[in-house]
Amino acid sequence: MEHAETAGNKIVFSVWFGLLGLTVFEVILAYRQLPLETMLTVLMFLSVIKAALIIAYFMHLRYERASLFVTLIPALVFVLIMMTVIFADSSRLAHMRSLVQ
Amino acid sequence: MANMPMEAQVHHHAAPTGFIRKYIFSLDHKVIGKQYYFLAIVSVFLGMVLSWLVRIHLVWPNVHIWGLGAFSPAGAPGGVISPEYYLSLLTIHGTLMVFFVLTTAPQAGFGNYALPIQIGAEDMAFPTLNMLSFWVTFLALCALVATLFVPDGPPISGWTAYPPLSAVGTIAGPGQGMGQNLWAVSIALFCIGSLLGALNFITTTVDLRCTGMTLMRMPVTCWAWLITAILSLLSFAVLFAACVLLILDRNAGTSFFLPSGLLVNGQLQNHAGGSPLLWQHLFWFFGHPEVYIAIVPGFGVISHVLSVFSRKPVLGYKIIVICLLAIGFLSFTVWGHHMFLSGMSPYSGFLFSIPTLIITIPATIISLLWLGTVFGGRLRFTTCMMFALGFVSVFVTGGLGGMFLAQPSLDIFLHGTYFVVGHFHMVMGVAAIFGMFAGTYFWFPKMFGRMMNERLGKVHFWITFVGVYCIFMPMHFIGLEGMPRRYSSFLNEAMQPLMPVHKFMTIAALITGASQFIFLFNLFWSMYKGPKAPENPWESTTLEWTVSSPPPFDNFGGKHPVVYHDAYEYGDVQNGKDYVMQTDPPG
Amino acid sequence: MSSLDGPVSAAAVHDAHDIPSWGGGSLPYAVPSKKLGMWLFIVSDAITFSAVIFAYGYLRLAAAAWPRPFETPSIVNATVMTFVLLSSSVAMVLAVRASSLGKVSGAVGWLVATALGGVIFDVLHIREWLGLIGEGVRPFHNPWGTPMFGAAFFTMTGLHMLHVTIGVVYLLVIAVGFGRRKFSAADVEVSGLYWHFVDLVWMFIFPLVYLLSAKTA
Amino acid sequence: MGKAFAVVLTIITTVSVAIFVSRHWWFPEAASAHGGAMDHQFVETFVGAAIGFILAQLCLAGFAWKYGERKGDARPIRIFPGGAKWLIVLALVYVGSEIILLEFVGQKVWAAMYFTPPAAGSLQVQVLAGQFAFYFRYPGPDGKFGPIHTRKIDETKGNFFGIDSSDPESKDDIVTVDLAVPVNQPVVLLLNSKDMGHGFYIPEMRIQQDIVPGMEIPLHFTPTKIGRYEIACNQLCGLGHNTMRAFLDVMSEEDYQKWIVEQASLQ
Repeated sequence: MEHAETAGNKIVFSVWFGLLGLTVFEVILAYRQLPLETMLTVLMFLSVIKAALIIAYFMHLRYERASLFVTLIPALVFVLIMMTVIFADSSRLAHMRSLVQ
Repeated sequence: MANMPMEAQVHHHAAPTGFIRKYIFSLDHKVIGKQYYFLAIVSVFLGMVLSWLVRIHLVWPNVHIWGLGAFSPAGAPGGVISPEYYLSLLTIHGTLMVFFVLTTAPQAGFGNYALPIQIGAEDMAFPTLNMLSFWVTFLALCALVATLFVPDGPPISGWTAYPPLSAVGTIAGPGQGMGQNLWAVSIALFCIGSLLGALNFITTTVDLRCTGMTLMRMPVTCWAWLITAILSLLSFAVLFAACVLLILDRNAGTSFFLPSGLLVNGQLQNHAGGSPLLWQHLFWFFGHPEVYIAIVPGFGVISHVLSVFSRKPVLGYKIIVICLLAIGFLSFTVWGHHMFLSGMSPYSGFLFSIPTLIITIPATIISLLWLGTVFGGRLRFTTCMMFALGFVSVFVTGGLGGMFLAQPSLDIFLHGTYFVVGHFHMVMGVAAIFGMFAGTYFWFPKMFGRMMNERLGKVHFWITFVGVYCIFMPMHFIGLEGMPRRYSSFLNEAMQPLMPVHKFMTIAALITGASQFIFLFNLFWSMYKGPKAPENPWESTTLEWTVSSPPPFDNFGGKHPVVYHDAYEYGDVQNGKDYVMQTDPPG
Repeated sequence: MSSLDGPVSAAAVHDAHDIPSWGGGSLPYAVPSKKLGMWLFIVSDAITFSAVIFAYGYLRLAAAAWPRPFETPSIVNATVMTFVLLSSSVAMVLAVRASSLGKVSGAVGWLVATALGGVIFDVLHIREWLGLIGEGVRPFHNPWGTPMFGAAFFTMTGLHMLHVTIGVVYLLVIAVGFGRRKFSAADVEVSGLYWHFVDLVWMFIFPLVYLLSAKTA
Repeated sequence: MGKAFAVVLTIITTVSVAIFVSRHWWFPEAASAHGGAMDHQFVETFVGAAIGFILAQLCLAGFAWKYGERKGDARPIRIFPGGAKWLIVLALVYVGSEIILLEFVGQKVWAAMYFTPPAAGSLQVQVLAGQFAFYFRYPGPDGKFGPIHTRKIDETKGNFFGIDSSDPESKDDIVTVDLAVPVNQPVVLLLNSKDMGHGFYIPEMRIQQDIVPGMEIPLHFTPTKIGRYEIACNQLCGLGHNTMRAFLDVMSEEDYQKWIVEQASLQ
């Protein structure tokens, strides 16, 4: 029942630096004159990486039995993917404006 | 075993002494299950009375209802229901039934009571959390009922509470002030209660199964409760967010659901930038899984009961489990079929209709497997079995209505008509309620240690079964005529010829509703006067029938049951028994 | 789901007699119930957050123009907040490890440090809120454009701040309880899960709310 | 008891089906170009559903009749021939064919109404829904609508549409309380709401669409029968929801021309 292995200092701090590094990179990126869509995609990509690092090492999921990961994460991801369907509308909404004050 | 001390502290809470800890703030899943059950009973009868008033107002708008005038001088002056009060009653009826009956009783009620015993656990994984989720739900119910007593009455925006009607406040109509706020708070609380309950159910099923109780040896009921819990966990979170945003829109001046330039009865609203569609998306993203949260526990109970009283194993146990999982999965992909005509992108409308029709495949398979289970059995027509058979009938009837509504092109005509009302009452309301009745007649001996009265039960069944067809079948017919729902009266002369049908449905509703008091009487009379129940009155195989009725505080009197058999070993007669208990030693 | 199944039956029935307590047949995930419970809570809470964030995305996408008012100072401030939160997460990791090794004082110390990080985060955040409110940002109005900017900002950051605050209280309770031997190492680990999750959510709020609304040039 | 159940269930089934088939309660007669196709698809679906309904209910009734346990009944139970296999096949075939037939073959109506743009030169009418009335606006000679200024809406001054009279595009617009269209000419409705979510439902035209505040939703159809039809609000919009109605007058071309001139003079 005791976890076979767990993150040692070396890993923990490298993850920490990794996260900080990514954050700084994001901030720098924010000041580049990129189109919003590109920026959004890149930032989200980086954030997902950060989230993955946190889940894997800080939240220790990497060292749990695979079945835990296999049941939790796909469920979450699936629901989130389904939720993105709503964006099909918001883009439409922009050019179906109706009332003027 | 790092977790040993914690396991201990979780599962070995001593039997409480003293009334409060025993019956009010009890940690015992059996007591909490009963508490949920009675909360649902109160809600369902209140909801039923409201539906009576609604039906009466539709066909006899001017009739004086004794006492109602005193109860709500504003809504029903002199006991005559006003149109706005009609909408209020409708809203509270819907909310009560969907949330506090269909979501509590089958899952949190029977689930809480039977799940731990059926999997051979001593209690739920988190007893305190369990108690908490009940009392939060109870608060939610109080908040909802309170709307009946606030000055400007309950909200009139229906159980779906579409903005702007629900978001702009009193100016939108009576009940949209305090009433709507209470409604939103109530639902938000309810979400919290359900979330806590859900994670408790999942953890319990995963971690606390007794030795030998593999997942594939669990009764179908446990599978149903597990899947329902997963659905609740994933969907109520969304509704909770939606409610928070609604509350903010109403009270903090945000505009998540409110576009710019709204002119509500003469007053320009200073909201801007939101969209009512957003609420509809968030609401139905929860709303469709909710439908299955209501019905899947019913699936479980019915599969279980049909097998017990046909003295046959469930036909295709594995397949039923797979179908339940498929339904759970698909239920997150179909919410858009509530929004075909909502102004949503018509392409997504078309896409949503595909999984909507696909989800009928597992449902159809399960229904056929029920028929296959009954086939060639030795049916014992107890009241419980009658309701199980009734469930199959009404579920098929209601389900087939879905074939029409699942198609956007037919929905263009049928959307928002009585056809829809008939459909979802049949498939979600009545079917789920039949599941609850079956569950009650089945587990009552275990819950209260006494048998219910079969004769009264049969009377109750026959009136209810015929009654629901008389109420909800005609709704399909008048739906075909294009009769819109949520109308407090019909000005359109084309609708006048249909009033007799409405009268018929109202009378049927009054009679059917009245017959529910037979059930209520039977319930409480048997609780005290019924004959003592043996350990295993139905000759069933699952763990709850291996212990005394009612079970001891820790369910198994300190013994650790060990399971050697599947849940449904019926039929082959050996040493006088045609069934094998799950705990019978092998060989 | 069937992945839950697997090892239970054979193994469990085999050692039916040397099951030390009412542990049930087995723990398919090999994690204690409380940990699984917290994981499930995190999943559903993540969905709640996502729903709010998606609502923000939905409205920003539909909006004609969305204000991008954050001057460099507030971006720096937010970056510092991110730094604080990440560091507190590391402290949390160390607290969990110390507790699992039975080093009570060490664990309590790191827990308090973590909570302190949370407090600093809250202080910085509230300071910034006050600043924005001073500039006239309200849930229903702001100087720069669509009123939804204020609404979305306060809702998302407010919801997150609420989680941080709850987390701080939770951690302190655990710290005291663990110091008094009331709570086990497992409880510390579970509280850690929650804290890391709060950190994780910020990893999305920070770019979506701040960086995408940073005033560039 | 089982036999009683069988009998009752059979009666319920026959009566329900009989009432449907008798068409005593049925759609109002279709009066629009796409109405026929929709009715046709309904009938197809109905046949499919009826088959499933009758088979399922009668099987249930039959089994309940046949397999009741008698006193001292020792007859062995019988497993369903072939186990679950054939039932699954049946379900897949039944529902599968429904899906292919209805979903993919039968979606022409939906596609025709929502995927394809309205025919060129179809009559444009703007609809403004509010608690609890519909107003209609014809573009007038210039064929253009001015914007809807909700701030300017003033029932007392008869400015139901929030028209800015200084706006050249709005000048010649014609606002009416009923909707009139010439027969057999495609119509595009531009649906707007000034306060709540409303519905726009004309059963005879086989059209329905929610009206969402903040959006202008187009809806096109072609009336084929001269007559007066009711427009109902079919989305709960508040207190007077059931009183919110207007009328659609489908007229012959010349009547329509007379009518529109008359309305223009009333502005």
